[in-house]
Amino acid sequence: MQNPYIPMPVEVTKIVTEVETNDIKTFRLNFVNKEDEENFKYLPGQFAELSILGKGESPIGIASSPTQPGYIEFTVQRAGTLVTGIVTTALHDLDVGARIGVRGPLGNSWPIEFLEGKNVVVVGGGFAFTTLRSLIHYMLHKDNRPRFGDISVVYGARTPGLLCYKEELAAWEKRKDIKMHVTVDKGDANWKGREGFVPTVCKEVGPSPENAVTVICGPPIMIRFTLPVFFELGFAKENILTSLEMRMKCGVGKCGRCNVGHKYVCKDGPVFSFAELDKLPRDF
Amino acid sequence: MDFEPKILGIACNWCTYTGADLAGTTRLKYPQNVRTVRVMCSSRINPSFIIRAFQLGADGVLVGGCHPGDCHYGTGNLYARRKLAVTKKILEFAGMEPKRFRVEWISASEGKKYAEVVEEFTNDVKALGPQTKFKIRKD
Amino acid sequence: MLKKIALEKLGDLVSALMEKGPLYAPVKGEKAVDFQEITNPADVILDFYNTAMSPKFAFFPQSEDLIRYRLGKEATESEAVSLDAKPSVILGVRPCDAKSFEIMDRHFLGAGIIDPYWNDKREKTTIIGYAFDPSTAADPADFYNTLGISASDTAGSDIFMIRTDKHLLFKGITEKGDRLLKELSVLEAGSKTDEKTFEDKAKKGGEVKTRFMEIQDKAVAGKLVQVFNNKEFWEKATAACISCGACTFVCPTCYCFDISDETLFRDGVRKRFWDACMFTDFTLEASGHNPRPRIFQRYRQKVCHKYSYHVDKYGCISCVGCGRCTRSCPVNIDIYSIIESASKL
Amino acid sequence: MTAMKKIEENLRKEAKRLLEGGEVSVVLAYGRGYDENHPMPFAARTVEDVDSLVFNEYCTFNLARYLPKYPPKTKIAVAVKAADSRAVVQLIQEEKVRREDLVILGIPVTGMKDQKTGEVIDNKTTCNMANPVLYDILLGDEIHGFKGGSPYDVLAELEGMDHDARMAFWKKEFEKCIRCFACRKACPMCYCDPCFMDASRPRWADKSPTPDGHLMYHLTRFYHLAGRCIDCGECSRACPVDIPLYLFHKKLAKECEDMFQQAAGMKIEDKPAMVNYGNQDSDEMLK
Repeated sequence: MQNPYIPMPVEVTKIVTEVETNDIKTFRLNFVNKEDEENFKYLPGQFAELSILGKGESPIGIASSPTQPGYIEFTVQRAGTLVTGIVTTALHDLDVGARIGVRGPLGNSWPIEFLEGKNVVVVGGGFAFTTLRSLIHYMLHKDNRPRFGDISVVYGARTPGLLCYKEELAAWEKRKDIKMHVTVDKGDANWKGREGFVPTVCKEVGPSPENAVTVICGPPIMIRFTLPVFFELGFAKENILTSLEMRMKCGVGKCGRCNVGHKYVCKDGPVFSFAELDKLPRDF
Repeated sequence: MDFEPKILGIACNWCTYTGADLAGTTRLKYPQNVRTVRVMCSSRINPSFIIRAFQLGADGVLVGGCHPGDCHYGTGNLYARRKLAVTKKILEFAGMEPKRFRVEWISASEGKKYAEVVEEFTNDVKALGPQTKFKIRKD
Repeated sequence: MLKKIALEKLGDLVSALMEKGPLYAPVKGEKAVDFQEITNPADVILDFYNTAMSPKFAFFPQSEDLIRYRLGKEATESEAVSLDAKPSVILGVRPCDAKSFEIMDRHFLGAGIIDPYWNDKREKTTIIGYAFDPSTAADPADFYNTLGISASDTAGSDIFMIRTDKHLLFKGITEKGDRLLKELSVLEAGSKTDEKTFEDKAKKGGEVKTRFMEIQDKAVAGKLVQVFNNKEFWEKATAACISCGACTFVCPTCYCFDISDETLFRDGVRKRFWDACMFTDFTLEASGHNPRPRIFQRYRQKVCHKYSYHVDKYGCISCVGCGRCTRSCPVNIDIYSIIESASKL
Repeated sequence: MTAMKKIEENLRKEAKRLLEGGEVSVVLAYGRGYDENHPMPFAARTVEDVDSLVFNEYCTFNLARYLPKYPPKTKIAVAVKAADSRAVVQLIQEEKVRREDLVILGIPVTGMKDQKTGEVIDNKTTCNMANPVLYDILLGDEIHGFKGGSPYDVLAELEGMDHDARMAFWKKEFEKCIRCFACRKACPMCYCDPCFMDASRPRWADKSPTPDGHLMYHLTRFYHLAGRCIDCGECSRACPVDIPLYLFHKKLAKECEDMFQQAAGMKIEDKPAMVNYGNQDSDEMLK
């Protein structure tokens, strides 16, 4: 029997600092054991527990896509209050070559089968873009692309320097099979792109609710203002999906802290549609 | 082999630490058992430091500060005196030998006093033997 | 299978059980009675109402090592702590507590993932249940009747023990229990009369009355969902709560835990240990956001978890009415009264 | 009519008057629990709530504990016994509550009983005072000539032990700790957010329940309450595993009184002893 609490060893092979404030980094991890890599079968939207012995574990969404074999990537923001943030700080102090542990994949994923054959509107804000990036990579892969309809992306950050995955965004801009709408709240001298808040941009872009699903991830304030836009556009609650954030420890539905109603976010989530969330107590 | 105690010294930057320096530069001989940590003022010492030191295996803790009235910051050591006095009572009532914890006021010019205090304290702690009451045991 | 032993020979039985492996039994402390690993057979007592702490620790210890590690300059060596529980026996578990193990099984062994630590100890442990004395009135805080448990309920026990004037009667309930009974040569075989006595006593246990209200799992679960947003109700019901963890730590069906790494110099252990939904930092996220910052929200979580979410997820209420939470609450909050008034809303 | 019944009656009368007149928005007192011997702290907000107020010898809770959580300028009436009134005074000294926000309903009473054991707690686990030190309205007759020995009498046994025996005593007691933090949560003086035990930088003590962590937690908590503990004994009554925390708190209260000539929570004008120093302080205290 596999012990769900024991992490698999991985090695950090690449670290990219994503933003100018230096507090968001992407870590590329390679499995030390080949069989672990084979067992680690995941879909976009799932997460894993990153483990540094001596510091603890932290649940982080997987930012890479299963279509990128050989490694997994995690984008981590350094958090920190007096009480929290030990693991993310320790992660940020790592160098390439360090050995850490990973436990997963955990949770459900973006419902790929549900998305198939539909137009997908991806809405992301700031650092919460990680599992959306995974999803975009997955859908854009040449084997998968035909399975989905139009893909459009609205991605916003406060400033140009706070946009994650800049190179990939640029590469996607050039492609014809994805419509990118990258926006910042306030641009700087070098910024030639769009300015404006995510809800406003969504309104301007005005995607049709016809056979379409919205996948939305971002800070609570963004979600609060973006939701009405999509309701107005005619999207049904079943067709608006999001990923919840909750404090987690075990990741396998045992430790009891991440439940919202009878659902454990770590096991039954983190991906929920707003129709499902409506049925749950307002406790998140 | 003789028991050589491990002693944590916490010394204020302005008086005791400088006093210890003076003891060194004037080549006074005193036992090497005290490992000193410098703090800016004796009132910066959190009593938990002392408990933690004992937990991590210190056999004694020696705190040094400026003489009352001579604090670099005016009144720091007057507060420290009350805090450390209470700390001492706590250690004693919890069952720690009171002789393992000592507070001394040593000014920057009292290198000799520093050497004497260290010698005396080391001998006291030596006589008490290894500290096991608070020490964390791994098993 | 029915076996018996004379009361004054309890010590012999205890010694025989101790030979089989670790034995946990009630021991009188300075004030309260609690389960402890027995080292001296004379320590075991059977004159007690119920223990202060629940016996869940036998399968779910307050603190449990998962991984041992040593931090090195270059690399960290680590080793998963192996699962090697010894076959053990818990003697004297009250019926409501025995029932709690079944409820906890649904969580730790259910929902697709088996918790290896719970499973290991659970498989190797034999539970000897012990009927409440029918001649003693139930404690005013108890309400196990409400959850459909009687003072001599055998559910959850492997062997069930009933005390008569001169004897202890043991009845095998499960295969595991029968096996142990067979192995214990200090026990005498029970006669037909003994069997009759056992049945009579067990029946008498059914007459012990605790606080009682009619509740149906599904109905109360649905009711609590309705009441969920009634902030006024929850605030009033939990106004006295000081958000300590006493109720959850003494509870036989509370299973929340935390995982943390603890290092001393270079050696450390990753542990899991009890946590309580009543603590402020229970749901505090790394970002500093806390979905349940208020006391009433946390208490509501506790009540709803036990009486509503657990019903939806595992099909039963996660409470056995042992009354421990009420007895140990520093401010006497009573979950029974809260459920009662919630049902009336 | 017994003194207790009279207090209960006065409590209801005053609570009703204060709420009706809008003088206060909440009355902190005692309400019914699941039976007679187990009353609960109760916050009456309306005139109808007043009927639920009770007072009997089991109303041991220190209601000052609830004061800091109300936003400033909330007008609160709070029922206090002697030790509780000292807690209120201490909280005022520490600027956690404002005197002008409070209507203090003083309860002169002796012979309160522990809910678990039924024992009278007067000088055993509390400060053994009969009359509140500060009040606006007294709910019963002032008690004169009450004697019950010094609150520090119970220390004699422990003080008589040698160091090793005392260490053994505390080790055994702390070992029982389950880290439910009822002591800290029940304490009117433990209002820190976050508590040093919850902070992770630095992590002062193991988060999991280890004996070393227990030692660190309790000793540091004793220190944090030195010169502030008003000896209500609430921590020990709250403890589900019956650790006699009051003994340590009493010892420190006694020592602080000796060293600093000031008992906690006696006068509003006092400055808390540990954030103060006195001209009479001498190095004797360090001996």
